Amino acid sequence: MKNLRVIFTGLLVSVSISMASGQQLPVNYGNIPDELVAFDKYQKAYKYHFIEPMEFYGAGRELPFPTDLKEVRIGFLGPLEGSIISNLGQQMLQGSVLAIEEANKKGGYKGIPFKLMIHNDVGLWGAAANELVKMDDEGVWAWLGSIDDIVSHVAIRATLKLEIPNINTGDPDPTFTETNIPWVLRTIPDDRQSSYALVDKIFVKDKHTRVAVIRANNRYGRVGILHFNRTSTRIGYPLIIEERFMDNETDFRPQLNRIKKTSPDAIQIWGNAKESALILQQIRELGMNQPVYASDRVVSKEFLEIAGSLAENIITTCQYNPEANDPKLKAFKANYVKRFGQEPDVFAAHAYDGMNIIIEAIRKAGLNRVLIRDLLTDLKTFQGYQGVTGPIHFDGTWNNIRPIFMAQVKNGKFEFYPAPAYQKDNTIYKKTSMGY
Amino acid sequence: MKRIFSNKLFRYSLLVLIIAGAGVLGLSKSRKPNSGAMKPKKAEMADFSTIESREKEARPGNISEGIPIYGNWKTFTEKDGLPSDKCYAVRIDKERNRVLVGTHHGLAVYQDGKWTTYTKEDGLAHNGIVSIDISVLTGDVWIGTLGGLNRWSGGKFETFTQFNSGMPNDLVYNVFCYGKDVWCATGGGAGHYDTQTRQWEIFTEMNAPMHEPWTYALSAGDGKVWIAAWGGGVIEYNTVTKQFRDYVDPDGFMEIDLQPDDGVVHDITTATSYSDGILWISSYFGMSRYDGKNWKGYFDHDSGIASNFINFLRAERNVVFVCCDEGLSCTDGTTWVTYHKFDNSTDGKAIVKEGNTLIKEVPLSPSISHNFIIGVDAEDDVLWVATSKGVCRGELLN
Amino acid sequence: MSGVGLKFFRGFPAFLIIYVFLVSCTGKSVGDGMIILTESPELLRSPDYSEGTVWRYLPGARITAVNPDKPEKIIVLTEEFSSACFPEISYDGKCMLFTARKNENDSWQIWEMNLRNLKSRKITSFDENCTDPVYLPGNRMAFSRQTINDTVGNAHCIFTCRLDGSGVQQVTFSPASSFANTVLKDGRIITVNTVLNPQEADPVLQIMRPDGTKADLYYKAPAGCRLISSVSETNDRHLIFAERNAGNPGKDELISISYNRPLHTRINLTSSIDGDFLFALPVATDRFLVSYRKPGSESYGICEFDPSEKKLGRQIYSDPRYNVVDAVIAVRHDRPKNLPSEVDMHVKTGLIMCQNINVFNAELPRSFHETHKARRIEVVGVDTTYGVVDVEEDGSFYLKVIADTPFRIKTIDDNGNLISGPCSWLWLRPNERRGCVGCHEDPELVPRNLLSIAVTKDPVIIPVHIGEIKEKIVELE
Amino acid sequence: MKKIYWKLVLIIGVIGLLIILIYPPFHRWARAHVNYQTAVEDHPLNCLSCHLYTQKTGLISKLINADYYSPFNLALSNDGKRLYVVAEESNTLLVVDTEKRKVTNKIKVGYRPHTVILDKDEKYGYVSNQWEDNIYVIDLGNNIVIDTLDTGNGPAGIALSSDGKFIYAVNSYTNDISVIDLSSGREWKRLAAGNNPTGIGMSPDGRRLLVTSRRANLVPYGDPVVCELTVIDEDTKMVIDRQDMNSAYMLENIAFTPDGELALIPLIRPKNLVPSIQVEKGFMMTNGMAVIEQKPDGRVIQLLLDEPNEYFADPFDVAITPDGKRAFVSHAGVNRISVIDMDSIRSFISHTPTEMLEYYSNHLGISSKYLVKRIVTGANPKGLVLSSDGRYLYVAEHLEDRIAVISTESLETVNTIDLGGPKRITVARQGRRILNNASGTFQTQYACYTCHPDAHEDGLVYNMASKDMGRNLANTQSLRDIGDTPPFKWNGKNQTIYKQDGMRFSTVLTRNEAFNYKDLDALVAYIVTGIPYPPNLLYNPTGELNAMQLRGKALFERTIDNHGNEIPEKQRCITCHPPPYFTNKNFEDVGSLLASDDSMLFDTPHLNNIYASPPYLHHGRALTLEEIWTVYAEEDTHGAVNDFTKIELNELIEYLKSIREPEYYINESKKNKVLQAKIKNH
Repeated sequence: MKNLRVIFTGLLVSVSISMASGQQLPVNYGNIPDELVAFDKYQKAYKYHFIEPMEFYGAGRELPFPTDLKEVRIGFLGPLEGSIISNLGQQMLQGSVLAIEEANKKGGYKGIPFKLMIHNDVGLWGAAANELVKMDDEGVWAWLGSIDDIVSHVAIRATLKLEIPNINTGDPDPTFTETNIPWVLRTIPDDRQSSYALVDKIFVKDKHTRVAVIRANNRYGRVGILHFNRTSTRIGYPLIIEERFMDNETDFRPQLNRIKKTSPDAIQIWGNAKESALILQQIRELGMNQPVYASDRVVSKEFLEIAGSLAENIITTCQYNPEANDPKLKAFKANYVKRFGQEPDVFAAHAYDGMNIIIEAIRKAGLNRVLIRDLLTDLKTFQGYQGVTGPIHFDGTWNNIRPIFMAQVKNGKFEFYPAPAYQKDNTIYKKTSMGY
Repeated sequence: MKRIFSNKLFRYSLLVLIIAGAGVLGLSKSRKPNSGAMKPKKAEMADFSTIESREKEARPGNISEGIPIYGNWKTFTEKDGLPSDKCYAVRIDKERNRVLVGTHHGLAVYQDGKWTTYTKEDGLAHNGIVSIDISVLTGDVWIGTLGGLNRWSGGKFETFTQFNSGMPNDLVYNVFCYGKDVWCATGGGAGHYDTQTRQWEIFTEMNAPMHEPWTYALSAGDGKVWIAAWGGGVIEYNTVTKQFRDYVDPDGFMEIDLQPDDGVVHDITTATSYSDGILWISSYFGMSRYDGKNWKGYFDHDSGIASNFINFLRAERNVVFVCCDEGLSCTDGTTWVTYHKFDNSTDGKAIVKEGNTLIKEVPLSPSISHNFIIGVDAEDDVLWVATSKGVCRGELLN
Repeated sequence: MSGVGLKFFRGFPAFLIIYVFLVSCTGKSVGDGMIILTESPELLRSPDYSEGTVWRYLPGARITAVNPDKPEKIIVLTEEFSSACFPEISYDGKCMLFTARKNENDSWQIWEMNLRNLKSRKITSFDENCTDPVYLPGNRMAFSRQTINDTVGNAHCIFTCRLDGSGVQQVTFSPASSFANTVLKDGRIITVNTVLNPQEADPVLQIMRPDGTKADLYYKAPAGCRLISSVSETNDRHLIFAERNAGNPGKDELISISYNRPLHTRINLTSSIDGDFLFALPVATDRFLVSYRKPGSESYGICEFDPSEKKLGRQIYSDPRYNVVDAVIAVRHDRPKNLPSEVDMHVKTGLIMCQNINVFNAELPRSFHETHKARRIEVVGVDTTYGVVDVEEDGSFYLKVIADTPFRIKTIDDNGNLISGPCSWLWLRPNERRGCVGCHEDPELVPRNLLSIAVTKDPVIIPVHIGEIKEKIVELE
Repeated sequence: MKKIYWKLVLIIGVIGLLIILIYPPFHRWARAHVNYQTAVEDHPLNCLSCHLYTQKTGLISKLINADYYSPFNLALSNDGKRLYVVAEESNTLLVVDTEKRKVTNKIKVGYRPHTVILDKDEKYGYVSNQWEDNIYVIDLGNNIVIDTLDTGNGPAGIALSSDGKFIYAVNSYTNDISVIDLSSGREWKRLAAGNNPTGIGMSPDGRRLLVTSRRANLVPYGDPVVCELTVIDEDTKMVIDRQDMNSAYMLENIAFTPDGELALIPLIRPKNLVPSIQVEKGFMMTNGMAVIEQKPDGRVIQLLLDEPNEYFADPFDVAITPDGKRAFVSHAGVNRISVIDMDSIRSFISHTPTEMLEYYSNHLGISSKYLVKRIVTGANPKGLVLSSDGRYLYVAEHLEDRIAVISTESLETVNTIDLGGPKRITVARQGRRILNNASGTFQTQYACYTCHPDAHEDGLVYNMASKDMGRNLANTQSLRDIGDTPPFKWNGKNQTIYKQDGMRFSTVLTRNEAFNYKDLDALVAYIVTGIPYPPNLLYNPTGELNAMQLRGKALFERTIDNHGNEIPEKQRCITCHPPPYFTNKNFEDVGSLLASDDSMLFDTPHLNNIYASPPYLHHGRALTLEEIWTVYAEEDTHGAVNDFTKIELNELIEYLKSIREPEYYINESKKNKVLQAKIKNH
């Protein structure tokens, strides 16, 4: 008994000491709404990461610029062949190519043309890492990519080792920038933002309480729903069911039947455009008439084509407003259609912006990877950068946390509007019955 | 009796029992060839006391009971014959009286005061040498490169790649020899190569408790292997029972560490090292120490550690050498010696702290070659450090 | 060596028994073990290596059989012929091939005689002369036949045919005469070969497979010595033949070379014996029958000779009217190997590759090789060039040459200067594949084990002006 | 009476008529059958050729075959009185009294013993059992086996450490060397060796060991053939050097000169990169030895033992007299012992610049500088041992069941010791002699055995120059139980072994007179009945698969891919590779045809013991099983595998490695049938 008391006292003391030496929280990381900050209601964390940007303390700034280059190489990593999202990869490539071509028309880098070193990221067995090694061997100054979360993660570990600056324009996995790698930036807003907006829309604005989820059984689906689920749970609405489906699956009735049995009052789909559309079709076929929400990848022609009239009123998020009345965006769209005979999608637009940032950084910093990195990450040069997708607001992890957009299908077309600020609903918040 | 049997519940439970029984039997059966090698006698090879004693015997070291302080630093860069200033790894090959340095442009070997470089032309899988380990049994050098794994033995390089062998991926972040086994952390999962049966085993999210196959480093000891899995904390693999256990940050959030001593400080781990019964784990968010029972976290604001961004660490006896982006630290968990080079000078200092309390500062002239530390190895009275700008060698002062 | 000798005794029991116990021979038939001689009234003072006259065609010569132990009783086997010479005994010992003409004005043709009844039948019936027949396994024979055309000029080429005279095939195609043929135990034909174009060269021993493939130099006499006889093979893997020593006129000597290493094992067996030797027939490791003429004597007779002691034994037979120029023993003997043939008459070409035309020649100084690097070759025919071909970086070349066409190869440097050659005449049989280590390299050198660049590409067709050869492709298994 | 007579006449008449009626079609059928089987038209219609001698099991097989000893390696006691003979085929160690010239003891040892050595005090002998993965320790006093030491896979050469505390076992199948602590009897560690290592020899000063390799390092076709000579430091028991034996392979045993200055190793210099267009001028194989200077930076010199028109195939063992003056090399393929004058070697190499030595390593005439004599032996001389006084050389006449005793003074065989094997030579035994002897090849340049060492394969790829030179690479195939899996050759054009080894074979391979029908009968009988698979001790010793192999088996047999789609039947592994031989004996295109190959389908290869036959595919470019799919079947042309994770590919490969001899699967399927029948009956 005495022993127990000693231990307890010790514990108390140590907790108070650690509390005292714990950091103060200056701002919420990643636009996290105050009430969603982890454990915040109960206890200040011992350490808050991602507040201050990382510095790169390694050597390399002193390396002289090469003088004998025939081309200035920039890497590209994306799903181009053998992937279910190769159409997205193709758009991303085209956006990059357009930026490179425009830059070369303007004289490239001091008269030396930029050259895109294109690498396909879908191969067997962690091939992205090997592609990064190839880029290093090729001597790229920075690279852009990719979309798939696994690929991107594998690649940025290699980029850290190899010390090549990277801009990601297509992978909204929040953990991407939570790796503390001072070599990677992301210009596309992440799923954290999408989750907050969707949760706000579904539970707060549309006042649903019983929401079922069907998601892709890949990292895109898993991580997206992870944040969605955490957020909804925090405000008192744990998901009533979470079903998964495999890539290339076409029959979702078994999952949907199980969902049907739970009588949800709304359904959230998190997956690629094709599967999302098929799921929507089968939801309706099964006589389920609940409102359906989806993830950002449905903002595509493919989704609208497959889903047809069923797509009407589907709500999702979009990382930017493709219909914005912005001359820059309009010019980009026009040039893109002219060059590739196809409307740009979100991946093309973000890649175009991302590649332009890389080009500008190389032009300003010169041919030195560390100096390019320094410029990209200084939170000054590109903070507020106006691209065709909108402005850039990097947080401490160089994640673009600018506000995102809601998208809703109206008359067979997506209509976009800014996602409203997260609305704190005290009534809901107080009702929490979960362990948080 | 008849009624009992006609009872549905009974029948179902009986069925469940039978299935469960069969399952257990099947499991134990299928595990058999795994646990004991094919020949029962050969299982005796897995004598960990022997492996441990051999490992220790091979690296007796002179690291004194207290915290060693190293000085008289000598730096080697491209000017001295290194193929590249960017050094990823350093390993002392005591048996052959030489030092192996992995650089971005080849393997550099320091022997008799001279540097010799080995590259792809000599048989290396890739010029980017990321990790080096030496088998204490065979003396073979295992080299993890950006494009495959090499065994360097008797002057010849043998290459293992994801194409010609069962290796998970060609980007080898870390290689570790343990007895007859070679372990590597690659871009496609952890690989285990049994040099005797020639069998490769791969550990990824498919068969081990990690979400993705992002392994970054590993180490072994006492029959266990600890895999630093990027985003997955530390995966412990028991080589005898073939069971896994994972250690992740209990708070479950990337953006915070709720409690420093509740487990590994962050899920994004960069290295593990085991010595004297202590497992040391590094991350980009601080360092953890695990003695099998208790965890302890170390951050730059509460200890003498140079910084929270740790590339690598290596434990030798009771101390661990921590490769941070702002200097090299050495600690036994309470006392700290951190080496820091001054900007724009070759000089620097060693900062000695007890916990976070400064004890003294020892001026070093010259100092370590650079503060961005990537690799380290200690042997007897010397410490070799691989940095972003050359490799340096310090001599034991105390 | 005794081991090899023992083997010989085991191999020829029939001969031994018969030889020791003598076979009395009364009737008109040749018994086992009798020595069959070619006796010529004329002497071979200066052989004509191009046409074989007074060497392989001996006017007035006869073939006789003599019992070695009763040499006084001889049987003249070729009384019905005006001239006959150079008999060859079939493997079963029952028949004999020889060259002969019935009348003075006839051409020389090949005949076969049944030694039991001494009946002869004519095998060949050409307008041109034929001589030096030898049995080949598979009921075939090879012989030299006068051949006159633009390619070879007037030369004696080797032909083969069935023993009934059908299926005649020419197997040598260079402007050179081949005489004094012998089939070795390994199945190959060895001949005394004299190149006639561009000028007559010294005779050498040439070896080839019976289909004319892989023809190659086997032995070359030292300066001043000329081959004057066919070759006999001993049972301990030596070849014996006669050479005329120009430096010692009138001295004809017996030479032994090792089968295994013919170019460096020449031994003069008779240098210490006065007198001349025309021919040797090994009957045992330590016993030859030789045709020998004492100094001052008019004619050659048959003597025993001990090659290990280099001593003459007893004289077995001599006839002052005749010179014994050749001898065989009528006895069953081992058939040589029946070598398979890669020749396919449906194919029009053969292939030849060379590993490195600049192969390091040990006998030349290193500096020579550095200054004399050949880059291309010229393939030349009898009176025309077939084209110049660049060799690969590693010095290799690979040619597809119209079959049965003689050619020679010269190596040339970057500036078109001749480095070496031309080499001796080559020809490829249809579908023959041949390899050379280098050009004018040490003939005892084997190829290095490397993949020549040339053979990873298509062969260059020779003559180069032929762009394409349409032919059946033969796959060898 | 008359009636009976007429009846008899009638019956005989009817029978006669029947025979007359039946005989011609039967004869025609038999002729056609034999013509097909032999691919010739003049074969005597001898039914026994194929139907008697090729019986593998049963009474007939027992009657027509015999059990031989096949002496292989030797050891001799210091006093020269006891000769220890490894009798490879009878799994015994024979103890021979050299004075009485009699076998005095037969000690039963393990499966396929390879080497015997004695310790310094001659208290213990050690015998490596190549097909049992262990070493037997023999009490030489009592001639009994007292202990077993486990080794790696396929222990061949063995050597004791200089202090006698460790034994090195060269694991010929797993390419490593076990270092076994004799005090505990346990393996301490394993050192990587070359490819198919075999011989091991300790330098006279006891400081270094050399380990030979028989096969060349695996490289893509076109890269130089290099064999490894592994050098172990006795003090640290670590590999300190791996010397390149350029352009050579089949390094078997080792002998050091007594002063330790030179080491001799017999070897073959193959010409597999040269198109197989002729035998003349050493275009296929040359045979010789390595002379390795043991001083620091010593040279590795190779000298031929061949002569320009005669080759001395398959050199195996080497022994050097105690005075260091003479060396003896056994040439298993030509039944000869070469006697070499060592002083001539010393003087030649000391006076010749290294670059010239390199040149002479391809020179057929150079042997005249040091060759003293060739001594004729009985069939297939293998192991050699010299008496400690150097007066006698003992030769294991492997296929003669006899030991030859050669006087080193007279260089003559002075005695032979009959080991007591069967006196008659069976047809299969005769076939084995033919396969091992080079007399079937022009100028005895090589035997079947040369490219098929141990009747397996030599791991090289040859350019068979079929249509053209530089075309049609052929990876040598193993002969192990090859008779079960017709047709033969990669393109399956030979329906029988009879055809395979017949006329066309002589035209392009031996370039010598084709085998006569008697020899062919014998050769076929041996190939069909006498070449078993070694047990798959490394991957599947018991038949029970481990978890990984079981998962691999499921992948091998799967019909549904990872995406849930049905795999077309042709794309399933099991379709073309069904047990027991793991071939359906059909033809297939797996996309492995090279631009330099003539268009053809491939005879689906059997997969029994496939682990032991790298490289893979007809062109041998897949150096490992992995490369079959990772490099040479990118488009799923060789089975559906592109949905595999790397883990799954590894599992498939582990299963492939577990595939063992066909009998196991035949018995298994029999057992299963019995089991199924039982279930049915119930």
